Amino acid sequence: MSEVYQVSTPDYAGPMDLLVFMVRRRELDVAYISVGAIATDYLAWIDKTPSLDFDNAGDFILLAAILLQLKAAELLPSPKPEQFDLELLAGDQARSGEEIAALRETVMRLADLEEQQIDLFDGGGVYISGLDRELAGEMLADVTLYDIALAFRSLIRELPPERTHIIEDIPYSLEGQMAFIVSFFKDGKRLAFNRLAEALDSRLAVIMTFLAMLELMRIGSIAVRQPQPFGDLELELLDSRDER
Amino acid sequence: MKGSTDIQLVEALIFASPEPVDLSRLAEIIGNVSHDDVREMIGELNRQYAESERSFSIVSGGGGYRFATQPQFSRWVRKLVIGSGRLRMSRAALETVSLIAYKQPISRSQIEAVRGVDTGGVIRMLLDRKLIRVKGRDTGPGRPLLYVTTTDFLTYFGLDSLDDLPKPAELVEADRRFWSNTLSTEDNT
Amino acid sequence: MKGSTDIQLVEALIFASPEPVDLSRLAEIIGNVSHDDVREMIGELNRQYAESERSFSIVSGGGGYRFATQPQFSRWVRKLVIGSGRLRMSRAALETVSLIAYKQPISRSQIEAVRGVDTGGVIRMLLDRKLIRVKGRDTGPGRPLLYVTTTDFLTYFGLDSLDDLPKPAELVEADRRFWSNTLSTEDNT
Repeated sequence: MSEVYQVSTPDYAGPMDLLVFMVRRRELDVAYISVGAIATDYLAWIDKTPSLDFDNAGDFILLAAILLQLKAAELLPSPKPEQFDLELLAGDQARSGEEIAALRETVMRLADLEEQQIDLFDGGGVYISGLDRELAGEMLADVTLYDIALAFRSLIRELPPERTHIIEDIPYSLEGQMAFIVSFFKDGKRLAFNRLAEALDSRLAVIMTFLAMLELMRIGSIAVRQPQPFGDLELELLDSRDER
Repeated sequence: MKGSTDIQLVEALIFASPEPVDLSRLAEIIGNVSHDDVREMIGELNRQYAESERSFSIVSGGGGYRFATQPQFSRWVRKLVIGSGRLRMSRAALETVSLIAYKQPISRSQIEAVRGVDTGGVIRMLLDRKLIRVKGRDTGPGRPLLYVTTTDFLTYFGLDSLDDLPKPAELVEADRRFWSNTLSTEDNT
Repeated sequence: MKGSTDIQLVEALIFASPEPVDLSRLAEIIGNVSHDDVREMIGELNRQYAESERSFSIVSGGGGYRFATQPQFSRWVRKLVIGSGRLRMSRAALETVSLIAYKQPISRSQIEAVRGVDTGGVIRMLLDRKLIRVKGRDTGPGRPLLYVTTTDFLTYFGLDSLDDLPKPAELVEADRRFWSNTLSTEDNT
């Protein structure tokens, strides 16, 4: 039985993996978390722990590394502005300087208010005696469109996928692809099939072009060689007019 | 002083917890107290509440301790909770209304085919609250009633028309992009 | 005795309500009391809590009154309710929600035009925490979803209304015009 290390910082207390999860979800700002302090605490904890569990230690090091990576990413200058580009608001939407100031003030005001409110916790699960369970405990207050959309999505996700066959029109014809191949010979008499394939953007196009190649072989317009086993195919244009 | 802080802590923890908290969790968070100590502190808190005629007390239930209002106030509390004007729904009602919103017109058996449970009660409740209404019958066997959402439904959610319902993908697609950007190391864990 | 019951009732109602309750709602449910009476009873309750060293008190915000734990217990309470949305917001989230509060209703692309970064994940987080909600769609091209702040937003920041935040410039402008009009008519009389 090994004990899992619990992180304890002013902003977060709990298991390390949850901390990393929350930082990733941006519920917690990594800027507030000192990875150094966590590492120091962890080493102190290891010293006090009689036997080291290598699995847990490995997990911790991985999580600490991820945390460090996330923090480093946060600290590095970003190619895109991480904060309000207020000038953009001014230019793009022709807003006044007054509005920019007000917006900046809103951010500061909310940050202050959050600081005041962050340590106040509401009553979580007060039981209302004499009220039926449905109303007291199991009701979701203030249902929003988001709740409805998510509920629908999770219901639908649990269903087996509908079996449908979609019949698509094939945008290629044998004649078309034959002409396509012939058009490649304008620079010379030889052509690697790979060069043709590079110009094709779907599996279907490759298949149709291959069939067109076989057809051109059949009518004697081209010859196809494969110099090496599994190697590229080489197409050669035959002068059909001469033969006729 | 230390004792007073611990008892306040027990009170704060039980108060703030969204679910009933059991003795071991309380003892673990407070530290250096036994289960009996915690139990005693809860008893002391309830004595204080009774003495000062508080309208609530700590009760056990649901696998732990939680606050409950005294039964004599339930009449008024009910008025407050029910008539708040904000939409409250059970999970079952939410699922049913979401199916009707996105798949309307839909019959009860079609809803039940997805949810896998009887939805009669929930549909009646949604009809009562005028969030859904009956709109004709299906042409299929048994000609079941078909349900659609109402104008009240649109009004409540501030929608002009059903076309404005957010597509689940619109809300979630953004999320997926976010996860794949930030969580490229996810595979390792 | 009647007085004692009323004050208990105020306590029970605020205690049981999952969201802040305003004075008029309290007065309405109790009946035969003025807003001032209720305000006074709340003051009296808070005096009692302070005297008996309760770990919580009644605070205002979100357009009403609610119970909240005293800040000095937050270290322990946070351990218990970790992950339930009482963590400081990231800078990105704070900026996004400020912009929504300020310019609502606003679409995601409008937000991104100002913030200059992908905000999908942040918006999802704000929706999850119910600090914002979808309210219809824009009439412009692509008909994007529009977001507004919620009552939970007010509660989270301890605001009573959006009026407590700086107003958009157009409103400020309109205000000024209104006042200068009123003032000039006063001058005439």
